[in-house]
Amino acid sequence: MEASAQIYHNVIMDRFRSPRSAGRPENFDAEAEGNNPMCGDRIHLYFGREGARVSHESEGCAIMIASAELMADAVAGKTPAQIRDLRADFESVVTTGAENPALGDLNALANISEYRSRIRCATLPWATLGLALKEAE
Amino acid sequence: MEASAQIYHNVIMDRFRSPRSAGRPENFDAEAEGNNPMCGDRIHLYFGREGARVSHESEGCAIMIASAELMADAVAGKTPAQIRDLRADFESVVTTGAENPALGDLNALANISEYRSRIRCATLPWATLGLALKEAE
Amino acid sequence: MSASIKLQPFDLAAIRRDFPILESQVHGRRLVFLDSAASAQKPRAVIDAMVFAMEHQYANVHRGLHWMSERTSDAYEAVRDKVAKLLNAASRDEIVFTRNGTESINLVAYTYGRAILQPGDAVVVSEMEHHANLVPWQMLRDAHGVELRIVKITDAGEVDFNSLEEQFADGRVKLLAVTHMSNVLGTYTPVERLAKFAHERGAKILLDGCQAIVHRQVDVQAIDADFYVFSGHKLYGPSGIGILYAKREILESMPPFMGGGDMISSVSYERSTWAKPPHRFEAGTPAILETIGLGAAIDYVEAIGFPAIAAHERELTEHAIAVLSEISGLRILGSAQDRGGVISFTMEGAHAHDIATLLDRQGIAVRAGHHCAEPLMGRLGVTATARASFALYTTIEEIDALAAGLIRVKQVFG
Amino acid sequence: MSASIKLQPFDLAAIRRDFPILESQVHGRRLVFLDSAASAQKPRAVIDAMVFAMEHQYANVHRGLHWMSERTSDAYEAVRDKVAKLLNAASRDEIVFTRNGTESINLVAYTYGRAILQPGDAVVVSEMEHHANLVPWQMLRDAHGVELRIVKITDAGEVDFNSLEEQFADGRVKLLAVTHMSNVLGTYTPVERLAKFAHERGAKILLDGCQAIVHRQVDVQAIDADFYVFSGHKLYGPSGIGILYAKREILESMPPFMGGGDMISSVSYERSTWAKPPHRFEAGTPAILETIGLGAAIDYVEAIGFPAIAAHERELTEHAIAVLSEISGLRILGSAQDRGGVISFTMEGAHAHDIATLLDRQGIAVRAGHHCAEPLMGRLGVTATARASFALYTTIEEIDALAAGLIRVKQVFG
Ligand SMILES: Cc1ncc(COP(=O)(O)O)c(C=O)c1O
Ligand SMILES: Cc1ncc(COP(=O)(O)O)c(C=O)c1O
Repeated sequence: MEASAQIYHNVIMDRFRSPRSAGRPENFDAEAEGNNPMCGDRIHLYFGREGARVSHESEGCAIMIASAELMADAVAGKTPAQIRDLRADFESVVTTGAENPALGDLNALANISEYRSRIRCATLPWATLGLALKEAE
Repeated sequence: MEASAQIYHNVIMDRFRSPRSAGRPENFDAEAEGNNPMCGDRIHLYFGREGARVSHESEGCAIMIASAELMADAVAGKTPAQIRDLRADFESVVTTGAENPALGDLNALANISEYRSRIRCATLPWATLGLALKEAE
Repeated sequence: MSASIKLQPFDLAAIRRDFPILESQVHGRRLVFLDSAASAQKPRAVIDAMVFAMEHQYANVHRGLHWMSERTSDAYEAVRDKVAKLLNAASRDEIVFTRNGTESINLVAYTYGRAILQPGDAVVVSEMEHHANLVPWQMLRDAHGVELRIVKITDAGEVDFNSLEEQFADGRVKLLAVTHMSNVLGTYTPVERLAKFAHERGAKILLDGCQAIVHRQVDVQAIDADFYVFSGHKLYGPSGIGILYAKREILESMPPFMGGGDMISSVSYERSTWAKPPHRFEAGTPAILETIGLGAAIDYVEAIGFPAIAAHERELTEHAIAVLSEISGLRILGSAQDRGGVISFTMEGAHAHDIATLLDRQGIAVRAGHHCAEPLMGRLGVTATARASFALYTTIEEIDALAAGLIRVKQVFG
Repeated sequence: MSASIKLQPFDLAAIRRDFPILESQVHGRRLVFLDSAASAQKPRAVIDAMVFAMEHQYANVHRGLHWMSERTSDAYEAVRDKVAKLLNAASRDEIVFTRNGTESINLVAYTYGRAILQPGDAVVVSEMEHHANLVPWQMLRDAHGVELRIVKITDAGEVDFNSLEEQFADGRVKLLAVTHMSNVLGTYTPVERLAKFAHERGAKILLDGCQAIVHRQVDVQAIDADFYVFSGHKLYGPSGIGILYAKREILESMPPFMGGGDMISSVSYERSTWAKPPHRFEAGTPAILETIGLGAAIDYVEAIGFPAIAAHERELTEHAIAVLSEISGLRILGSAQDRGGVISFTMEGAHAHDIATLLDRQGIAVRAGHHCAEPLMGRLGVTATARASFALYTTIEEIDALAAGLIRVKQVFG
């Protein structure tokens, strides 16, 4: 299983098994719903403006849930403009497979680039965050 | 051109060039119209009960016109039942290519069997005669 | 190519050699292809027939008087006879060539649906239909005011005849459109009984045979099917060719679907008249090469024989159910009495997509998702399943490889 | 297969070697294939691409997560990019895969025609349309109350702009559907001018490019075409695959044509939502192998280059007109200023069918009949014509063989 380890990286399995940002927070400024009709992945995302706190209620595959988790870590404390840049950088990592040293743990998802149809699993939380950011404006 | 001679037999070219049964007769008992929409072949056929006389006004290819001519010869003096049998025998000659000694000159059209899409040219006059016979009943 | 078909003994090793792609490596492992229900691989005979046409005998059909066109038309039309024989249709004129099973059903919905069915009539489909046998009827409902009703399935995944009685109770049902084999649960439906049921109540029956045709002998006259549809690409033929069978008098009552060359009798600006069936429904240049390829596929399958294919696949299916049932946390969906080699399952803690990706790393191809049957997913209380499906070239070893692969998935997700 | 295309010099002998079928004998003579306008022969590159897919890389597209499906989807979707580039479309999402040009036009008539055009609106077609661009509009007229108008052609076989003005005079015309090249007369229509004409009067324009795409570079943005359709099989690709190009905002406004898998966003019994274009219009398993074959055909044609192809075909056409004009009693139909390598003719005393059969005995394949353009036959005052058509592999010697063959026909029918 060495090959699969490249995709189901420890970081991913760890965050999938023990999510830290899951659940509905008491306070939030915006929320958004995302889903992938092709597979039934579903995420409900909550955004708190102060400190850019993200939490999520997710139902779906390990890639999607881990991606939501890693996203929550990565955007914490960032401005909306920075988050948008991060999203673009992340999407380039998962579509090209080329890691970006500036992205830290998000690079754990780089190898999903081999699976064109799974890239949407990794980007769904980011697309949903995009919606929430618009709502929060 | 030996090969083509098998299809554009002298008998056929002769009857195409100098039709003997063409034109509208003064008296007739039934008439019918046939056409092949795929190529525009068109025949108007007149049938006189007495002596089973057939004449035709035709516009179309050599095969169709020669077939109308040879048919007029072949059915002359026959009963409707005999004509129907003749038609079946003729259709079997032009679809199988096997000559039938009983059919005389009609065998000149046997080689059209090689050209599935031209068989309809040879059988159109016979199908039209079938309509006229029904009308004459 | 071969006029007379000689039955071969079922020699699995030889059969596998007929399919070049089965030699492939994926991620450094021998390919284990368990996704034939989505589309089957192609035997050498199909590839050769298409190559032969392209190299030696090709021109447009029907419209030409020259040798290449006549010979290509012969080869093309010969396949209509083969399909008629495969289905035991009463006449070759009951066979319409389409692109795929989906188009076949849409053709019926657009022509029979709009010209013969009347607003207020009802169409019944089952809870286990592929979208191809649901969405065209929804579109008909929305455009034409025909009611769409859903017959329930039991927890085993079989048609619920009590529910069927209810749906038919008011006498407004004019068409029962139902699958002959579910692409999710593997269920075969009791088609003779369904046809009788529909006919006794004044309704016609359309059978979606996309899955069933691959695995068992189908006799449309014995079933008394009014419509039967399937796709060539699942029957080891090329993509781009599908079949609509319909009884002659029904086809004759139907207006054309698409307009263009070859489907007309004559054309003037004011008015065009239509060719007789089946040509009425075949506008434009057809899928000539694909039809010829389908002919070769039918010859291939018939040479092996459905009894042998069915016996082999039964063995595979029983073995698969046995070994998969031993994996704890794995749940097989559906348990119909009469079922074929399509097995959908879920695994505790692992999403279907993750299962498919982890199996793929081991060279094992399975499908994951809703399998174009979203409403059925809802009925089963899942959002997606993984699905392994078997073909005549599948081996017991491949099923064991699947089981071993799933145990590794459990280790990652355990 | 090749990402970057390198232009080759136009080496006719080498090109002919690329087409295996051109080696064939018919009735003991070397095949002279002058029926490419009906369907073109296939180069080795197309055959190889299809065989490669069937032997090494095949599975259903879009729906799979496994290697074979991902790679097949990549190969399939790459062809959308190739077609977009071929047509210079603004976006790959403007390219819809269909079975053939006929289906492309029917798709527009069923969706745009029924959802956007309103009863009382008018559609204009020309007197020289193929049935594929006439019958769908007649069916729309009869089903939906849209008026169908016919724009005249001149005796030379060109669109008559006076007649066009008249047809548009009352401002009710919403769509001009016209051929880009006549399959009978060889006429190219002035598409930029026609598009400007239509747009200035508030109408859209649909171009039937089935013939034109084979012979010259098409730029849908430069033309400002709203819809452009063609068939793969005439462009040296396989049968079973056609193209509909439409501007993005138009495609987005159109409801789906057929329902089924792959064209939906989500499905429930009450209501389904549609995928975005182009997938909205591609229901069910597409013609995967044929699309891949079309991609190879496009690469092949682009490697030779349209300037070289057009120059070669111009030479052929000029030569053909010169030598055929010398045969007494032979009449060439149409004399448009801008014309391509499709030549229809009649001969005094010999019916087109007899001409075709006699030429066939000499190994020469031409077409005879109404060429799916019955109303045009009426306009020309004939019931049928013989037609010779040229491709990039046609030689001057083949045209001389045709002329010699026709002289023999005259001897038989003289
Ligand atoms: C001008 C024109 N339009 C449409 C068509 C129809 O093409 P197809 O039969 O491939 O749909 C043809 C070819 O027959 C044609 O020449
Ligand atoms: C039961 C069933 N019906 C219909 C279809 C649609 O077949 P196609 O995509 O070939 O039109 C499929 C296959 O996907 C199927 O499994």
